[in-house]
Amino acid sequence: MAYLFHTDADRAQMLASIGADSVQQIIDQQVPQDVQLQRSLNLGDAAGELTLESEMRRLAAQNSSASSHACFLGCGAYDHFIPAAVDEIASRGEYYTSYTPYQAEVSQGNLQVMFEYETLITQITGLAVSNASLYDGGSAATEGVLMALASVRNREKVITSEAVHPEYRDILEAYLKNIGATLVTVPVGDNGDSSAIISAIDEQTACVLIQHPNFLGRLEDVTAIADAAHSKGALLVQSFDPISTGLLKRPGDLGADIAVAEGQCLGNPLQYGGPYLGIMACREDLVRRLPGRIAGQTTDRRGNRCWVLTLQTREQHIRREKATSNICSNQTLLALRATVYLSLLGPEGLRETASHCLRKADYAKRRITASDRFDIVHDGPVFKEFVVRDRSDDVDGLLRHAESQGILAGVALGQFDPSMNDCFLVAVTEKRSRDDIDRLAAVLSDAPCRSAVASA
Amino acid sequence: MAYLFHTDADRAQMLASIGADSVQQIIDQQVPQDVQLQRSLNLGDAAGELTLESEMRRLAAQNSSASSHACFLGCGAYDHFIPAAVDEIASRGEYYTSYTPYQAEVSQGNLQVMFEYETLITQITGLAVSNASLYDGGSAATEGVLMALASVRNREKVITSEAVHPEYRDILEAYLKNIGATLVTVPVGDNGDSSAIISAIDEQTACVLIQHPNFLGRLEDVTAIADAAHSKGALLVQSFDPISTGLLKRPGDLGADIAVAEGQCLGNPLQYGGPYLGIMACREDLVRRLPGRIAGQTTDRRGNRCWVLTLQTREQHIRREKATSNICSNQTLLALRATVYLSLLGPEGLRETASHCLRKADYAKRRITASDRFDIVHDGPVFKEFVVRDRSDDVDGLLRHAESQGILAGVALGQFDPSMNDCFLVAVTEKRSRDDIDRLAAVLSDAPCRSAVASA
Amino acid sequence: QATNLLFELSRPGRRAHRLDDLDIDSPDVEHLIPDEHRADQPPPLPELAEGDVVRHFVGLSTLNMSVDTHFYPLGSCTMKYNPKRNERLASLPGILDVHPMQSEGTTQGLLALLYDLQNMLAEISGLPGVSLQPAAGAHGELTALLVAAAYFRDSGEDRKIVLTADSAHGTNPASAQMAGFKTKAVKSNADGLVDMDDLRAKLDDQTAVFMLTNPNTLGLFDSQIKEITDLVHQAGALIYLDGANMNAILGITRPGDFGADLMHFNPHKTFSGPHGGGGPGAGPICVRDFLAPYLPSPIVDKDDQGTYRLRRPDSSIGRVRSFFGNVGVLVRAYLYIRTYGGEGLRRVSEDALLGANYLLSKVKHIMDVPHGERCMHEFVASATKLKKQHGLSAMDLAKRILDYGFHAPTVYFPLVVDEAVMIEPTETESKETLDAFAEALFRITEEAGDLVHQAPHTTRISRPDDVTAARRPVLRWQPKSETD
Amino acid sequence: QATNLLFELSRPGRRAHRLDDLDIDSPDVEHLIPDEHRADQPPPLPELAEGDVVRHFVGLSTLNMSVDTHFYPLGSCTMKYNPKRNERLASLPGILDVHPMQSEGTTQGLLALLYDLQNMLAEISGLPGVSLQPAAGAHGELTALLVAAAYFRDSGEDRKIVLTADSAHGTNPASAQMAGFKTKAVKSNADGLVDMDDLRAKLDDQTAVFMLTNPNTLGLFDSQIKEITDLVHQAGALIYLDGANMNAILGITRPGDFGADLMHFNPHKTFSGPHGGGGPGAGPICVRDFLAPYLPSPIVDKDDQGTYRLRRPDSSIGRVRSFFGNVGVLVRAYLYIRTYGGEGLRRVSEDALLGANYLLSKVKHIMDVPHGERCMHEFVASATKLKKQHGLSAMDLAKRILDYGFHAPTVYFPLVVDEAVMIEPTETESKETLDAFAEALFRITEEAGDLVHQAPHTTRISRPDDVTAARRPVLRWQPKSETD
Repeated sequence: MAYLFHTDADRAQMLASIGADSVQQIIDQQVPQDVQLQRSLNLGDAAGELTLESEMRRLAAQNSSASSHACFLGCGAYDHFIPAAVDEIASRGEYYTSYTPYQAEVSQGNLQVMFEYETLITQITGLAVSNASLYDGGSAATEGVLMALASVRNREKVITSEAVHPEYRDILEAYLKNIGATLVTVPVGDNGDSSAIISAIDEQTACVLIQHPNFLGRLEDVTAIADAAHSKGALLVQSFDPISTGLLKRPGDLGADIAVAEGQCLGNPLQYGGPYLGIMACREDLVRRLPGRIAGQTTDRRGNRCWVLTLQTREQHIRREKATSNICSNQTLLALRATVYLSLLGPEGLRETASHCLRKADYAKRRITASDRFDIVHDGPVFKEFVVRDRSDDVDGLLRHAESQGILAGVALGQFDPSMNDCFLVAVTEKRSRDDIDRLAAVLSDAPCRSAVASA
Repeated sequence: MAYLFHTDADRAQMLASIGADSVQQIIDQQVPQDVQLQRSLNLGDAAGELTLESEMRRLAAQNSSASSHACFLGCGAYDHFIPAAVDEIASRGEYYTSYTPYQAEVSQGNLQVMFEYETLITQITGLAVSNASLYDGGSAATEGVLMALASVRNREKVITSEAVHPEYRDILEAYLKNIGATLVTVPVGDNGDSSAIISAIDEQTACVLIQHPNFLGRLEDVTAIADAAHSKGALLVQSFDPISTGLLKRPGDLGADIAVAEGQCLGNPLQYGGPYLGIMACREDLVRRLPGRIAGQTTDRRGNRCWVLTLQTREQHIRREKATSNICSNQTLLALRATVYLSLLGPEGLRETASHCLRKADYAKRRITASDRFDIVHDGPVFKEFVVRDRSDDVDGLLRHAESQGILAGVALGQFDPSMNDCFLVAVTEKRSRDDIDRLAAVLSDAPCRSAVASA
Repeated sequence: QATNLLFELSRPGRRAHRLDDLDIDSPDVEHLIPDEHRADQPPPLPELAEGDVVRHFVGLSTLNMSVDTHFYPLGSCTMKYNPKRNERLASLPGILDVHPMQSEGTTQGLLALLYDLQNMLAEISGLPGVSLQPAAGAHGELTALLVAAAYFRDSGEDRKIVLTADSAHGTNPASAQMAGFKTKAVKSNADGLVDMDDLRAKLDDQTAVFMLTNPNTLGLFDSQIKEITDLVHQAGALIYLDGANMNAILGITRPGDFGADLMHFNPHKTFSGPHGGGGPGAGPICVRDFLAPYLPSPIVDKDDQGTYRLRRPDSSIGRVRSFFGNVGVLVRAYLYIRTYGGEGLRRVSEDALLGANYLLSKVKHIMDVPHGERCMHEFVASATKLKKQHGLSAMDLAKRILDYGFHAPTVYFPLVVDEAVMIEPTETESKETLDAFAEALFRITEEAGDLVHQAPHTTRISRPDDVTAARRPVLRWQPKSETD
Repeated sequence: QATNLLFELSRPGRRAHRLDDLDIDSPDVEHLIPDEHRADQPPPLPELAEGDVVRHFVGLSTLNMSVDTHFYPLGSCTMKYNPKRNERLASLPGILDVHPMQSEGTTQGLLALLYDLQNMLAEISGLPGVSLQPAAGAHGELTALLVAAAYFRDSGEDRKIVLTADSAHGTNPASAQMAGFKTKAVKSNADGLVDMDDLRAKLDDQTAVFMLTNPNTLGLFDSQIKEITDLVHQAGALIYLDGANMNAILGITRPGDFGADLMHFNPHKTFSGPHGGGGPGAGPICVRDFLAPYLPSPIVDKDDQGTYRLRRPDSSIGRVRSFFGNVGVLVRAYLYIRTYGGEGLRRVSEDALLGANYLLSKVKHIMDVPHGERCMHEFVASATKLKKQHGLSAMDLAKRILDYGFHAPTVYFPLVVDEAVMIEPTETESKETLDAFAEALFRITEEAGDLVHQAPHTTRISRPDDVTAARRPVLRWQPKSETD
């Protein structure tokens, strides 16, 4: 059956060695009769590979995707190009069928990759230390806040902003609810400046969590916020876009103490939201509060340089309830992909990619607003994402229309904030061709209106 | 640029070590000025990976395929199921980026695979020896004939039948034309029996080339032909369908001296005709006439069992114009795929696959002939392929109609034989579902007729 | 093979990936990004050619043991064969390239699969409420505890204590802590099962949850299970089942049937999602109906028209992760369950038991197996006697077995067994492999001295200095000038 | 790692691939296949579980050196980096799953690509007639000679001699023989080039074709090329160019411009189609316009409406292979050429020359390089002196270099150099790698005795017994009972 090995002859020999008549007897000797399931699981019949493949192809064909449609969706997950070498390497069994490197001698491949990943993350964050990865950008943001709370003693206030990804804030709220921390969420001012956040910071503040570029695509004044936080003894946790570091100053350069990010954009597929890659880096002095696995360099008994899991005294399998975090896995396979991706891009490739995103986003803005129906909500610089207002206030109809024309045009913002019901968020990566963008603009401007365009 | 390594600094250092001012100088020192190309090749600009991928996706989308359509095409290339493990293994760089195992010590992987492949081929042919593969089924059939001509001295006549794949016969003709052999092609009798072939065999006959199951899907009387050939001192070369050996007697069991086949069906993709896998096996005493690479078992200096390329004195790099063949490559990667495929199927899987083909083909016959418009041309047993006659004599219109309905319904036989202008060949593999076959029958019976159905 | 770091291979000016020139009119970068935001130069990433990169990472991969290359009897980790068909099918563009913010109308195929998977997990667990969101087993534990906390908060009960078994995975107390609970450990008795007296002593009206692993980390199914769950329920607390060991009981018994109220699955273990060098996994949770309203958002529902919809449960704790969850891992779990079907899944567990008990029947002649003649899917041996008699520690055994071409078992866990050697063969290893492994263990017990103490000898490195690594951490490569 | 054969791992009753039950009504097999055709049982294939199969073949793969893992300076084989993008794009379903008997109307995308590739090869070669059909370089040679034979037959000329260089690949004379020609070898002169006197002596009105490799197998471009081709043409014969070494001259010089009438390409070498452990390759040929009518069928044409069509040339020799050709290999060649473009291809050859001459500049201080200070894309050193002075043969050198983590160069070819060591670094290796290789060669020349004579020492096996293998061939595994 499927992947099983034992033939009838094997079974007989094995039972004889065990001294049991049957596997059922082995079960009966351990599992009380009254809790044994007296029927088969109701999960249908076994399906052979050919059957399963036919079904899955049919099912997959029912979904639109960034392959079938031109994708302008963002919100923390982006359709960036993934070079073929990334897939080639990550599909090697020695990587994807191995486990956490408990035995360093037979895990130097994974351990060296983790060490290289950590180094690359310090290079794109401008911070001294990185862990070997966390679950995703959202939980990484929350772990960053928890780490700050643990580092700054006796303060319980956490400040964040509505310009941080709403889902990230949902996670933060769920985690903080039971541990006695106070979450203050500062509204986004119309002018988009940082004064509201800065004025919220006080002596009770353990940390500030911001996102730059922010959820709506805008650039924040990170340095001013960092200075304000530091002046009150608080830490700054910055969620950033790894691709943006090809052009923008890095979190560490801007004054962030802890940087977190969604690493999906670094060579990882969209796959409806996961598995993704949580990036986290911090200042050197915070290292013993850093959650998750960490690989470090050492030497072996023969004096050869090598790599091991280290600082494990922070971890749950030793510290149990005193651990810095309950996380005991890391996303090695996705971190591997990010490592290969960044190796292939190098500094110039990352700059080129960031620059294409930026300039294509700018082109898209101009093309979309060629139609009277659409405004760009915010002035000022963005990186690869921006908010469009539909003056006809029919975002849902607009996006459904675009879908039918082969375009995933944007994310409706009303689902996060009713005041933005007439807005949607458009992301433009280097993969979107001029033709894609022109078609997007044409499809949007040609879309039927539920109502006439509101007067300007 | 693309895959190049040398930086400007590298170039300068390398040129200094060489003692040249420039690469152009190195060229000028060797290639006469008057034959140097004085312009750039007119091949367009370099295309980056993203550009190339976009273009290729667009281009690939212009083709129908066995993925987009239900494929009932055969004629020596079949849409059999390929288990995922085959792709996984064959995509390992250690296999596909290595070369012919000239250094056995660092090629034991490929050499053992070749030896295992050869053994598997002897198992499915019932013959004692196999080479490590040839180009494809068609050239293998011709190499089989050449091998027979070389083995049976002083005879120049080769007999074959119109029921052998017409393209295979084209190859045979092209090869034989210059070397003084005579090719006799026996027509297919209406009753499909072997008497015409048998009566053509004489004392001048070096060998007979037949195909079983034959090009039109029918089963030949191989044993009778083998007996007739042997009684006149000639050899029998049989082209066979590897999948059919799950149910049918093997070439060696039927009396063939040399068996050849197209091995595409064993885990290799269709890819518009190639690369494919030429299978060849023979009786033990013919081994030194066998063309192509052969791996054999031996021991190393430490006494360990190992594998090497062997019997190389047959080969062109040693024998030059006295070699048994000019072939110096083999299709290792495709032979690997066949090896993995047969390992996954095992005897029961091969029988099951053959049985599904057979029974689904039978079902398809019955479904198609439920319409008055269609006859099955031949009585008698077939394996997975059969000839349908369109009594409305509009095969081309019929097949184009089916294409437009998502079905590749069959191969028009008029292109090979004008007398079969109203016929097409339908192949049914285990991949075709009941729904596929029902749709095929429905689409064929619903197709518009160019003319009214001829009276029966 | 590769030992140089990427950074050491770097040469200024080498490049791999390039984009073609922009085909649009657009202002220069300088006009689009103000100076104060713009970096003077991109990050100092290594500069490599594509051939460098590929050879480097292919080379590194060969330094790993893995299920595809070696028997990997790492206890508690369920290192079973990772089906290649699942990799292929999870990579279909209509699965792999779906954006998480796509509308429901464009994702019906995927939502149907996820909906079916929710139902499958409910059937396997016997618990009807399912969330697929948690990203790992430990994340599932935390999520379930947040659910329990919300439930007690809603019920107006102030229960702040989580009990864990002393043999439990370390994640149990750590997760409890993160969810705002205090933890107390319940002892194991001499048989390796829950010490009922200690449980009774620690259970009171402060107790929110007893986190139980069953079969436990000793590979033992706790025969007192009904008594335990009844006792806990009588105290008004909930039972959490750590599902790490579900590979032992598929179709044999269901956590919901033996009294669990909440549990997580490890699809990367039980349902053969590949472990990926330490991740990604997933940690879907199943809960009783009265806890379902607290599950994180979103879950997949089916409406009257047969359309699949994402829904936020009424009293949801919110989210524990962005987007839906680790869909790639979940798709593989779905494919795995479909491949076996209901009866096949039971056979998986039966064969896991058969393999483990067979290996136990061989290993018990080589070293002590303190807890019983029978086990479920894994068992824990002890090297205590070997250490006393031959100086052969669990660590030595683990290191030396590598030289025989096997990955090591888990060692020094669970903590309740001295010199623990925890062996989980899984159902996808042949009798021949198990025989060869037992033979290797036996041979090692006849070896001595440096051969074992300095093992492994055949690997690229041997016995790295963990102490220095932790005392003077070197956590990134730096160019010479910076480190000088 | 794996040493057992598949057949030795087999256990009766194990299974991997299974089909689900048939969902159609159909008579039993016995009713569909008469007894005289039906086998009593299927072939005695090995019986294995999927996990067995995967671990076996993954394990075997690790016993190979390959471009992805090692520097592979195998002369004449052009072991350059195999781009991963080409593997991905050649596997798109609209390429990979196209059936060869599909109608032209359903294959326009693929035909467009193949049409463009024909034109690209014509541009690179300077020869306008192109057939993509031949399956390998040697197959291309044979095909071209069949074309030449047909041309002379049509012209009423009875020319039965093919001249080959004594430094030529062995395929040249073997192909000539298969095409029905007699061959004569033309000597090389002291410079390793064509001996013009010998050529003049052997050239006559019986000569059909002179098969020339240029640059030749010594890595030398024959500076007499115009003189040679003029001479041959004056004799009424044709020049065939063996294109194995095209990596040296892309965009620098074109065979058609220096006088070749027919040639083949090795796309698996020049255009980086992976070598696949010995195949598949492809061997497209290019010919002058007056030879184009004889090309094998089919070639791709474009009609007035811009539709691509398959066409049989008017005087076609017929076919040399079933279906179109090795399309998978050709697609990779197309992608490679597109990736570089015209100027980039010239840079490929320039860098190949740079790398080879750089390595030559280092190696000539270590061992003799008989033919000149300069080379094209490869060069041939000789171990003759090393053998005399230190007992170090070309074979020893090749075996010992494996221990240093490099694949060996080609040895004992071409035959015109004693103890030949033929080194082709290709353009996709870094200066660091070339330096390390030269350093290793140097160190080996300072080694002695068994260290070199019994090398390699680090590989699983060492110095297999080729003689016994050939004398008492064991060419398949057989069950014990059969071999007893």
